Amino acid sequence: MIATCSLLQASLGGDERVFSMQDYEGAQARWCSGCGDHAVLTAAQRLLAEEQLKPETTVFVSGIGCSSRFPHYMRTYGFHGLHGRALPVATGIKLHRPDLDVFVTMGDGDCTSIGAAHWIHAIRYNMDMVVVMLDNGIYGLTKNQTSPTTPEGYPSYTQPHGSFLPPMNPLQATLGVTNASFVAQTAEWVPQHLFATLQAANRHKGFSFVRILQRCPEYTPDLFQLAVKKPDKLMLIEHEDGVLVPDLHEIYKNRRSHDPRDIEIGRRLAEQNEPIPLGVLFRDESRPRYEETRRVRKFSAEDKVKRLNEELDTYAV
Amino acid sequence: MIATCSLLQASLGGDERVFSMQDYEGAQARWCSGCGDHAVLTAAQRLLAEEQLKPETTVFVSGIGCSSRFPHYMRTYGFHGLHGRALPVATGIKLHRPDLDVFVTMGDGDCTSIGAAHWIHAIRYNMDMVVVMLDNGIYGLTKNQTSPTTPEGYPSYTQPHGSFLPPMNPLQATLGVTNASFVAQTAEWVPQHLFATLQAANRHKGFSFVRILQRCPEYTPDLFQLAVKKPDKLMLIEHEDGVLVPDLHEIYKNRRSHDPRDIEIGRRLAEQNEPIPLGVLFRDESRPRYEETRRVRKFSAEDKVKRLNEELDTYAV
Amino acid sequence: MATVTVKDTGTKARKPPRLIETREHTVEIVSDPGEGAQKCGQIFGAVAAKMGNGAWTVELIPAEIQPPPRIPAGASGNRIRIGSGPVTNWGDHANVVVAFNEQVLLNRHRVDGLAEDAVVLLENMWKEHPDETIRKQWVAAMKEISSKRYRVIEVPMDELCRTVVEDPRKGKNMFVLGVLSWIYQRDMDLVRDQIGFAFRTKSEEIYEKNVALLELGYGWAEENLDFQVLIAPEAPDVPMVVMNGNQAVALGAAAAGFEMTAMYPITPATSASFLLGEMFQDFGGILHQAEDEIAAVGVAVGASYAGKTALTITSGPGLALKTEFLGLAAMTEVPLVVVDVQRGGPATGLPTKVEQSDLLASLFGQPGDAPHVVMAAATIEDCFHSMVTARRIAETFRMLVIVLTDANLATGVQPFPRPDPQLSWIAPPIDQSPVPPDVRPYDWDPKTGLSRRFIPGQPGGMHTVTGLQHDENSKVAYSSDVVQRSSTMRSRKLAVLQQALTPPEVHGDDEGDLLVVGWGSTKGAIEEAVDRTREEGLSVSSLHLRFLSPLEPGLKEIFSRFKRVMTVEINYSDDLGDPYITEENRRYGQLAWLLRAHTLVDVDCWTRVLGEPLRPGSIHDAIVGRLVRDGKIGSAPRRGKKQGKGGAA
Amino acid sequence: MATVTVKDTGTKARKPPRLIETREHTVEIVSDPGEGAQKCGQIFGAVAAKMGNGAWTVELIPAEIQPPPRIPAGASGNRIRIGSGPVTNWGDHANVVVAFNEQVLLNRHRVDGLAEDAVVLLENMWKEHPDETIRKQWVAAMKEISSKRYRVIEVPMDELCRTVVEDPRKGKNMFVLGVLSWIYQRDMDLVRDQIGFAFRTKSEEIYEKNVALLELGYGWAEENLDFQVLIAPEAPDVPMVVMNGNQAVALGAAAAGFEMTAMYPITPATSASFLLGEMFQDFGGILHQAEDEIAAVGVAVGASYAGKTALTITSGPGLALKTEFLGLAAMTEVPLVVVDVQRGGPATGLPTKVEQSDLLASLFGQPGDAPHVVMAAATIEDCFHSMVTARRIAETFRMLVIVLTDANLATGVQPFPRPDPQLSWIAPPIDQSPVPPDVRPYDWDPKTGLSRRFIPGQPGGMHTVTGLQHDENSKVAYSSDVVQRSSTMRSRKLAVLQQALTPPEVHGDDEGDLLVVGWGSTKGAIEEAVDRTREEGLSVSSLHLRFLSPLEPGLKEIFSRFKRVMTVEINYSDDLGDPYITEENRRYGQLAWLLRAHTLVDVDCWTRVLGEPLRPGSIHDAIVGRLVRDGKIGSAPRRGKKQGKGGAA
Ligand SMILES: Cc1ncc(C[n+]2csc(CCOP(=O)(O)OP(=O)(O)O)c2C)c(N)n1
Ligand SMILES: Cc1ncc(C[n+]2csc(CCOP(=O)(O)OP(=O)(O)O)c2C)c(N)n1
Ligand code: SF4
Ligand code: SF4
Ligand SMILES: [Mg+2]
Ligand SMILES: [Mg+2]
Repeated sequence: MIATCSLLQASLGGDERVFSMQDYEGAQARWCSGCGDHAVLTAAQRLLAEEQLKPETTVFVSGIGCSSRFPHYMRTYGFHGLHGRALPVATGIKLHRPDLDVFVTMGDGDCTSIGAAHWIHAIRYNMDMVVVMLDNGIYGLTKNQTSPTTPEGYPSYTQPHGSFLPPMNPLQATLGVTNASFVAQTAEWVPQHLFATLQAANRHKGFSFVRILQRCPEYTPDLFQLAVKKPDKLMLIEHEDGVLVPDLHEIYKNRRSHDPRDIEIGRRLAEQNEPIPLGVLFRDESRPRYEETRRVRKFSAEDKVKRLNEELDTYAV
Repeated sequence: MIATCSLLQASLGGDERVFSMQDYEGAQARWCSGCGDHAVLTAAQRLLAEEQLKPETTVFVSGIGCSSRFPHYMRTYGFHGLHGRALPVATGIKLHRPDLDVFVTMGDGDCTSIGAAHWIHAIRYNMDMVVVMLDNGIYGLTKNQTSPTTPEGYPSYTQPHGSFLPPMNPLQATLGVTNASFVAQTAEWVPQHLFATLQAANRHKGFSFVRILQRCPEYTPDLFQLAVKKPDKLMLIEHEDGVLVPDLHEIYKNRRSHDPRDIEIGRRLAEQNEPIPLGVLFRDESRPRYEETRRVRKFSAEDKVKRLNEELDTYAV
Repeated sequence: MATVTVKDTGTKARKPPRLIETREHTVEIVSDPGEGAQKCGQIFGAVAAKMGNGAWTVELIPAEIQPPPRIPAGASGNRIRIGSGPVTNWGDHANVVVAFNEQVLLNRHRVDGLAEDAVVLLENMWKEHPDETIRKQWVAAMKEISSKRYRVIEVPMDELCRTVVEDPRKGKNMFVLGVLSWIYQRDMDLVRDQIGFAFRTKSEEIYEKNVALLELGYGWAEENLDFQVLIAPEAPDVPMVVMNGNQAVALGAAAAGFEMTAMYPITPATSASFLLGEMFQDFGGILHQAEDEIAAVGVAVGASYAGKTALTITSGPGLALKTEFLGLAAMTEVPLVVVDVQRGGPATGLPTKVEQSDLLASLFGQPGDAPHVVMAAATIEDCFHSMVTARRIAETFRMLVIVLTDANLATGVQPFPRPDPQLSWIAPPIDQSPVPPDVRPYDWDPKTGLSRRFIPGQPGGMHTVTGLQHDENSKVAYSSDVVQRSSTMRSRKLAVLQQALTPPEVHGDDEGDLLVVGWGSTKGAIEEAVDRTREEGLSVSSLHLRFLSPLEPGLKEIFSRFKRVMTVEINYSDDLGDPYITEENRRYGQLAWLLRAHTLVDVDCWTRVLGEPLRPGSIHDAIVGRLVRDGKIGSAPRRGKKQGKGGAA
Repeated sequence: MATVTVKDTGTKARKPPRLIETREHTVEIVSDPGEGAQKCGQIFGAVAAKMGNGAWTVELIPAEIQPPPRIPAGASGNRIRIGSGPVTNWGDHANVVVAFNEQVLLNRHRVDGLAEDAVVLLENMWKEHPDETIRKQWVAAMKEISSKRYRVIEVPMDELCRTVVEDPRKGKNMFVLGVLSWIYQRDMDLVRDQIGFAFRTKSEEIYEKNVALLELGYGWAEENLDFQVLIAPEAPDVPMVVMNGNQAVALGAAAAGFEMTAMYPITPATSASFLLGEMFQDFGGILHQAEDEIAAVGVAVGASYAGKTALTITSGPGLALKTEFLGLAAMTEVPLVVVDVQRGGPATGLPTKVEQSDLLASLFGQPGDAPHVVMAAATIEDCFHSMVTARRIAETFRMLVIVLTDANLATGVQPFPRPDPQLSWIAPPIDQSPVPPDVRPYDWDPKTGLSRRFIPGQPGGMHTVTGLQHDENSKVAYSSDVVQRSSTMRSRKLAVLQQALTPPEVHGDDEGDLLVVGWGSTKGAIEEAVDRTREEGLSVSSLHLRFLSPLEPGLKEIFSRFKRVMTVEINYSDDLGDPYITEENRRYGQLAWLLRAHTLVDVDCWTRVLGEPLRPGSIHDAIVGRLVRDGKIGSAPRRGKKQGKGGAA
């Protein structure tokens, strides 16, 4: 069923397995054709192959939404849980099993609306995981309701006369939370940039938050139409310590260099809408990571029983 | 029981009532002696008297915590609801009844931990209400557990070896949310500043978020000890469009002027710990307010039945 | 299976078609998603209603999100059951099915959706398709369905539609509508009107194309088909409306005078909010999409506290999140109405499919003792009127009222008598008069538990409501007498309401061998099944409950007149015959559980979770099975096929 | 009331004190918060346990948070019931009460906490206090309590303590400890040791001062009191430990091998986490304080999914918030243990007070069908062992297990046989071996519903768990057969567990007039009440349930041997005799409801919500009342006073 022979064989001897992108392919993706999620899936599979992450020690965690179907389409371990609750589950996994590589995929509603409290606090915990938010500016799976990132005035079924509020800026919100350590933005229609950003996120030790601008041809077909067509609507934010894809220079003329250690500039960039900044806005690997500050020594069962008896002695009559 | 005669009488004729601070006094406050909440209560009562807010059109909403007992101690309407959920209730009240003056009191855990999602979104809604967070850096009512604002390394019963994380900065987090319109900080042990800040918050049209540094002699007795003793540990952030209390100049020598329209400086100030900034960090009255964008025309019952019949006609067979 | 390849012979001289006269017939139209079978079905259903037929239209929703083309799991469309008189449920099997490819047909075949002798109108472009795989699939499919006696008629939909439109994927549905219009002798003016309404936001040109396709289909049918169906409408003598259950909830909410609905999107509840969102613009109401379900109920509680009773609408996972606030509403006696459009559970479960599995969670989900009302709508019409009743109870009793509907009602479409909105249903403007000095916020009348509510704005009424235990003055109070007394008062309100309810009416004889008890959307199917068994001479009746908390009076007495009582529900229960299940470890259907505790009668249950509504035929078989087991009828069970392939051993 | 003003006469030549020999006695020590009555009571209780007495210590928690001094609602302290043999509950009335002022004494008097003939040792500084108001309050209080025959002995606590400490508010408690030590003939070395332990983090000087105060009190008592109490300990023959229920949960969790506890603070559950937080440092575990209860259970589910079964601990409002995740745990079959330390509800309710009102919410709170286990600890010892059982069941059955305790157990302190932690209780290191190619993630054994769980890290086992309906491969599946089959398999596990349980044992005769059924912390009080009625010659037995889902076997059979079955619970039910309540609208106690549905026996209930544990005397009276109503005994009810003043009419 799920196991492939090559994986099993290899795991028996020393680990000399080499994984190709195909080794990470799970069920056939069932997103609409033209949906930006497909590109993210490919990028993730490419990343895993490039980094040779073992399928069995990699876990994709998600909530509920189109984007949250992601784990099903990977051939790793996966947890497709509750709407808005991917991050607590991922926190539990990583805290109990720091040996695992944890990836979290969320939708914009999943992350910033119902999941907002967990998002804010997961940023604080700063555990080493790659957290991508697939931002199509709408509720996709439930078919067209306003999300916090829906542009003001953009209609949906719940707000047919247009969204009542200016859209939340998830980058700025993340930057506002103490202990943020990696904040980046990319777009699924620029696959090289997407890949490079995911790679940087994965290599960063800490909570790597990546907002991926994602097309939803079903419900927000015109949201990124201009940005897709006109490269000058985007601006590459470049740095050696961030993302740098010289191959893109040909097409994308708007560029600026930005040292991601500078949070003030990062915040200014996060505010910028025209052109849309793509790249790493902020990065600081010195922030404490919760799975490290909470790393525990392992004890044998014998040890535990011994200590338990000592503890019980203090309650002895 | 609750109604006093003077109030009732007055309401019968035109409204010529004059309210004194005592008119706003509810049940006897039951906080520990030395608790900073007492000072906030006094300031609120003074504010209401100064602004002559009618007791019957004023509502204090809270969650659960020491600080959330607040409404009981006011003689206005009050809603003492669920832990972390003051803001949705306040949103419902204000949205349905924009005529009411709504005040929300929350604890640091109430607001930034269990209530975080509502907090973030209430900032977005930017409804006209005064929202104070009584920040004692600890869970008071449940007797000494770490809160998101507990300083790193500060012990509690749940983290006896000290808090594992750097404290969240609620000002910065608020400033990170699109549509924030008023962000201020004050300290309950500087009553004039406290009052002036609440007054500015109340006069601001929009979601006025005030973090009040609050002493809890029971569980965080040393948290603000230095700041209370040494005026130079504080810095007054002054502006005509913010808070300006010349009377304090005698004691508080650390001052700087700051135009609260400048969010970048506001953010820089929010980051500052030594000295602690007190004043309005950011204010922008031009942000859209949800109770306004959603204000509805009122229809008579006859009108409604008529329209309902028209609507039903479109489903007629 | 007989396959008929109809060729257009060019000559009109044919035998007149055979006329099938019947009281009811069921049609299914299935295609890949995006091919418009749904639109075709909706128009067909609406026309049926307008012509005075009874009708029940349900969406056939693909099991897969975003399925690729031509797979059984992608079958998307409608089932329309038409009758001379009222149609109360989706029925058993389709008599006529129109399939846009043989794979979606397979889906309907596999779920046992088609009658043994169904007529299948099948797009024939795949049979000789250039792609060999497709041709093979066709052959395999024909083989698979040959186990049934379907009459398969191949229809050159693609070929003919190309004469009108470039991309027949966007036109076949109107062609099919034409074919069906001929078969069922529809009033073509009405059909054209309905097309106009369906495409009212589109250009004139599109309308014309669609009508051309309609007529093309009609003409093809006239020339090629050898049967027509006559379902003589018994036009009801009252004005009717036609809509689905979510629309009825929305219209009912507006009619009930709700002015605030706070919600968070969740399938299958969301669409009720869509309509409210639009309508409220014209009614002075607000639809607030909150950041999550907790906030949604919190906003509703806040609004209710400060003014008119508010509403929140959700489904299972959302109900779970609202649990804490429901307890608060009960404790503070803030009136509140919650609609739970049930779907399959637990957890995310089956978001688009029907289940009746939230009953116990609605009744008992709140930690602590939180007395409140639970009602269930049994029909689409009920969805409307429940809203009016719910608000009235919520305000009269200062109480939480949960109204249960489900995916079957939410998406089913049916004509029903047009409600006549009353001025008295609409809440009067908010009372802002001063509170008399001697009135306390919880002046519980010891006989009824009722007390007068007052709200912000009323001079002299200032007090703080609290979720802590409190006394008549709304003061926090922990003493034993206050706790016991206030708990009694909150419970007393339910006791009083219970005594105001009238006993439910038995459908069928007042006594007999078996009483089938149901609640919610299964009413139509249960009563149809019971009627069939009664026609077969069996001694069976049924009872349908609208109030689950408090329960309607007289149940025990009614039950006592039957030898056996059994609930039929769409939720999980262990089967009686299951070899691993004993009387001691059996888990019962949710209503059965409730009724056992309430009446101490050994109420049995037959329940299934199949991700689809129960069919009257399956219920019929379950009834017969129960009677056989009880020895009431011969041991040769007159069973049909079980609904759903699986089923517990 | 007899008031004795004892004066220190200076002469030691007195009659030897009267020695009261008894098998049990109850002492209360009450003061304003912050005056240390609690510490005094705790030490006194611990010494009793160490001397081999049975003991039950409960905290008396003020009804007000931060009450001002000298008000009845501020009464804070401990009640210690000491016995020769085991003491299983807090009893009825205190025999000796030490009060630091007359107002806190009033509290105990008003809640009917004191025996008719209780000895009251009362601080006398208020009697002649300079403040006139206080003097008047004193007089009024004396008048109020004169309705009882208390023997009030005035004690110059303040005056004497001033000879040792400057602020007697910080010393009276040790003085009182000395007085009690003399009365109850405590081993003074043990008392001094226990003081040393209690103040182990404080300076030597403080210890010395405390011991000086202790001896001062002892000496005063010796010179002034005319009675002593002898409760001969029947030292148990096994090693004992003494702790409260939350400590037992924490130690049990460590013994059970849990390595991850995720929680959010909530009274009265939090203190279990405090201990775990400290202990885990030495056990390789993590206590994670999450941002809210939803995150807490989410973290626990994540950790469980990826490794060893995790734990989350909460109380009612927190349980409400966890509802959705509990459904997910059931659906995904991720093992999980939830401890719910019940408090008064609904909503915020009575955060520090006991109730048993979360039973139905625990059982049925989850929308959809989410079969899982619910157990209840009946004793503090049970709190420990339940954790071991819960983990084992959770892992064996891949199931959610909810363990119910309550505020009574959580804060009650009692000696019990020292558990002997077993290696086998501790989970072995996580299995990371490759998954055999033919094993599927949900390879349900049709007989048991069980399937082998595998976790990240195991090669070849990669799959995605989902909260949607899914098949054996963990693939999303909506077809009827999968939905019905997978639902059956999840339910089957409970059926199997049920058959593995042993029937509960009847306390008392196997048959008779009345069987009292209880669950949770009421066990001791119920059995004591039953024993009393049996001594009075009545035909009463009791049964205590530890499993609520599935229910233990044999209940119906056991019930059939009694003429009447009645539950006794600390939750709300409508009273049978209430004039507004009929058989039809009566709301039953939560266990009663469950048992009625399960056994179809007309199970009655006597329940109260008083914000305090039930007293054996009140239960006794309820039993007698029930027998009178049933005509089993004469109509002159042998009733004492009702517990709690209020109570439904
Ligand atoms: C508790 C709960 N509330 C609501 C839903 C319904 N729901 C499922 S996905 C979703 C939002 C999807 O939008 P988003 O998170 O932006 O993801 P997308 O589908 O756009 O990728 C909602 C509201 C649910 N499954 N559970
Ligand atoms: C759902 C829920 N979870 C937990 C609690 C317990 N609780 C009550 S107040 C509180 C935190 C109090 O801290 P804070 O919000 O900082 O307010 P403070 O008491 O310090 O003013 C907690 C955890 C609760 N009442 N409800
Ligand atoms: S609805 Fe939008 S987000 Fe969802 S799969 Fe389709 S295109 Fe993608
Ligand atoms: S515990 Fe702290 S916050 Fe609470 S009342 Fe006492 S001093 Fe104030
Ligand atoms: Mg989205
Ligand atoms: Mg606090």
